[in-house]
Parts: sequence; C-alpha cells; structure tokens
Amino acid sequence: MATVVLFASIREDLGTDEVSCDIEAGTRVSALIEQLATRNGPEWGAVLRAENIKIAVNQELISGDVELGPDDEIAFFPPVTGG
Amino acid sequence: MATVVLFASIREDLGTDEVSCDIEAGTRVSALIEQLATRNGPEWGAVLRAENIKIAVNQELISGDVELGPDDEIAFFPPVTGG
Amino acid sequence: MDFRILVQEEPFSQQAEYDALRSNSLSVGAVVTFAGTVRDINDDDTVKVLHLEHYPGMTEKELSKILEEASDRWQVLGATVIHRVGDLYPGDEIVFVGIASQHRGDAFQACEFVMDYLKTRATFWKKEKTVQGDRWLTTRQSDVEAAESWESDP
Amino acid sequence: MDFRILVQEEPFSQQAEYDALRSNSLSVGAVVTFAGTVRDINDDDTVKVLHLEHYPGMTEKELSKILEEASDRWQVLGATVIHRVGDLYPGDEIVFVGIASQHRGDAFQACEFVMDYLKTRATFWKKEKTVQGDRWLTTRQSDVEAAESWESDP
Repeated sequence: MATVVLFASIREDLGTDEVSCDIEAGTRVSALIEQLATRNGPEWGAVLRAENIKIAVNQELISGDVELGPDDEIAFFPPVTGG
Repeated sequence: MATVVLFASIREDLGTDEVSCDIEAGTRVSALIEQLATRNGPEWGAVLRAENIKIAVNQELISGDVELGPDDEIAFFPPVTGG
Repeated sequence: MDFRILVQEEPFSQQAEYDALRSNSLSVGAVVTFAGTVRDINDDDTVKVLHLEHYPGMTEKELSKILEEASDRWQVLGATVIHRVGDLYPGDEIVFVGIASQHRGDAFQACEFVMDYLKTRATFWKKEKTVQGDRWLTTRQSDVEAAESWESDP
Repeated sequence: MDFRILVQEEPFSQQAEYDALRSNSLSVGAVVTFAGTVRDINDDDTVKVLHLEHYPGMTEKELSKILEEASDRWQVLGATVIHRVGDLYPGDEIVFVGIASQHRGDAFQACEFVMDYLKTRATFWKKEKTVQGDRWLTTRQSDVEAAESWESDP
C-alpha cells in the first residue's frame, strides 16, 4: 500500500493527515490525484492540483508527473516556512 | 605638558610606555619626533619614523604632519591586530 | 566534522550548543551562531502564538543535505541546527544555527547560507495566531531571493 | 538601541550576552553572535600563549564608532562587543560580537562588518609566544581586504 501524507494547510483543507492508497507500480502522480478525487471527493482534486503545491516521494522533493511505486510515501504540502 | 604614549613593539623597542614632553602650541609631529630623538637617543627617531607606524592625537588616528597642542596625548603604535 | 541536527519542542541552550561547537578542536578559531525568535509583530498583525509543524524524517534529511552543501563550500569544523516545533510565543526561540570554523569568513558565510536554505527547503510550516485571526504563512519572496543569491556564488 | 562595549581580562558568558541581546525588545527576530578563539596553530607555528594589549580609552572610542557605523548601515536593535586582553591560551575566547535585529540579513551583515572593522581599526595588539619564539603579529592583508570590501557596498 502506498501512503499519502498531508501537511499544514493541505491537511486542514482535506481534514486528514494520512490516507492509504492501493496503486499499481508505474501509476503517475496525476493518476494518484485522480484516484483520490474519485474516492474522497472533488475537493481533493482541487487542493492537490493547486499551483504552489509541493510534492515529495519517499521524502525527496519531486517535480513533474513522476511514476510511483506501490509502497511509496507521497507527501503533499504547501511552500515551506521554517526558520 | 604633552604626553607621548607607546604601545606594543614600539614600547618594547624604546623601553618605555610613556614620556612627558614640553612642546609649544603649533609644534608639528615631525618636530616632536626630532625633539624626542635629540633628548632620548637616535633610535627614537628611527622607530617613530618607521614606515608602518600609526599615530593618534588625543585618541584620534591622524595622518600627515599635523600641529600639536601643548597638552595633547600623542600615541605611536604599530598596525593593530585585534579580534 | 561533526553535524548535529535536532527537531524538538524544547528550548535549546545557547551556551551548551556554543560550547559543543567550540570544543570540536583546538583548530576552531571562529564560532558564528544564529538564533531566530518569534517577533510580536509580523506584517503589522500582533502575533499571539506561532504554531510550527514539520515532516518528520524528511526535515532531518533536508537539514543534513544543507549542512553537507555548506561544508562542501566552506571550511566547516562543526555545524549544528536545532529547530523547534509546536506552539511558540513572542520572544521564544525558533531556530539555532551554529558553525565552527578555522576562519571567521567561512563561519559567517556558512551560517547565513544554512539559514537561507533552511528557510526555503526544510519542511517546516508556520501557522500564525494573531488577534486578527489565524493564518498559515507562505514562503517570503525575500527568502526565496536570499536562497537564490547563493546559486550564483562560486 | 543598546550598545555594550567591554575590554576585559575575564572570560565572557555567551549565554548572558545572548540573553541580553535577545531581550532588547520583542521586535528582535534574529541574534547573530561571533566568538573568536585562540587557535593552537598560526602560520604553522605552535602557539603557547597569546598576549593581548590595547590602548585604554581609544579602543572603546573606536569600537563605539564601529557600532555607530553598523547601525547607520543596518537595522540594529542591540550590539555588543567584548574583547579580552592579557595572556590567553589556545582554546580561550578572545572576542565576542553580538547583534540583535528584526531581520537575519541585517544581523549577519552588521556582525561580520563589526568584526572586519574591529580587526583593522580597534587598537589591540597581539604578541604570540610560540615554541619557535615570541613575535608581535602584524595586520593580515586578508583582514585589510575584508574591511575594504565594505567600502564599495551601498
């Protein structure tokens, strides 16, 4: 099972910090978002496709519509504001 | 009386940290050095005319052959090395 | 070289972190520390509480990469980053960065670099609770520019 | 703004100085500190003792001018300089500079500026006692260049 983790405003907007997802190897990020929107509601599509959203796969920041593995940890979060 | 104060290697080279000097208002630094050399020995002239020597009058760094007052404090020292 | 990376709710001890950096070796000639604190005013609103959260695991990895890059660029004998999370109040410390080096130039540059990169790369998020209401903060353009300014450096 | 300038034989407390800088006001968002320590090796000679002397009165005036200039150039909420004199040993602290500001950029710049100017303008002299013999140190060319680099800055 892949794990989708959400942080900060994304977590608050979607009301959960973590969901599990059954995905096939080679599923792309766009398809994962489609699957989450179908399962959990259209607000998931809107929030996770927002322009400034950051995505990390297995705790590495990615850009572009990469392929995922079935046990990956996929994180969605807004721009960081530490320090 | 004017006071001549010496620091660091200058003090060690001349073997004293302070001498008093009776000078007239308007005496220039070059004349003061001349007077010190006449009174205390030629090494005073050599040391105080060294190329990299710094001079302060009343605790303000000066450059050039300025005029002195009869009660001034004139300091001679090598380049600073704090920090 | 010694890296120390901590994400914690507790305050840190400036003295203990400074002493640890200083004692890395007798070759240490310079220690530069940065501490960031919660200001009472941000963008004209009065801050009551600053809530900080992070991405456990990824945060530490990102901080470690930033320290690696700093020590590739400059001579670094020891480096420490401590970032607090949870609820913080005006005057509280948020972050500590300390760099020990042989020379002061390296320590200053590396410390500022780590802070600039941390601001734009480490996975922390701040929610500000002000008298005017709550809001998640977003990356400042000035922080993005500060981080980008290091890219053009040799 | 609060300037604190001390020339003393005693060690300083990093924590006490940091706390004092931090508590200048709730507007303080950044505190940068620099501490310089005696290294065991300088120019390949093994340092046993570093003897520091200064020009009492003039030193404090010069340091005050440097802090004034720093606070003309950057936003400074508090500034501290402590410089030790007397006999110091490898590992001992020589100098502390701390700057409190609203923003980190100002604190970093002001702190590095004060150190660079202090190195070339404040009336301190160092005599190094090494196993190879005693020698008075002279201003380093790299320090002169570091100080000059601030002249061309806006």
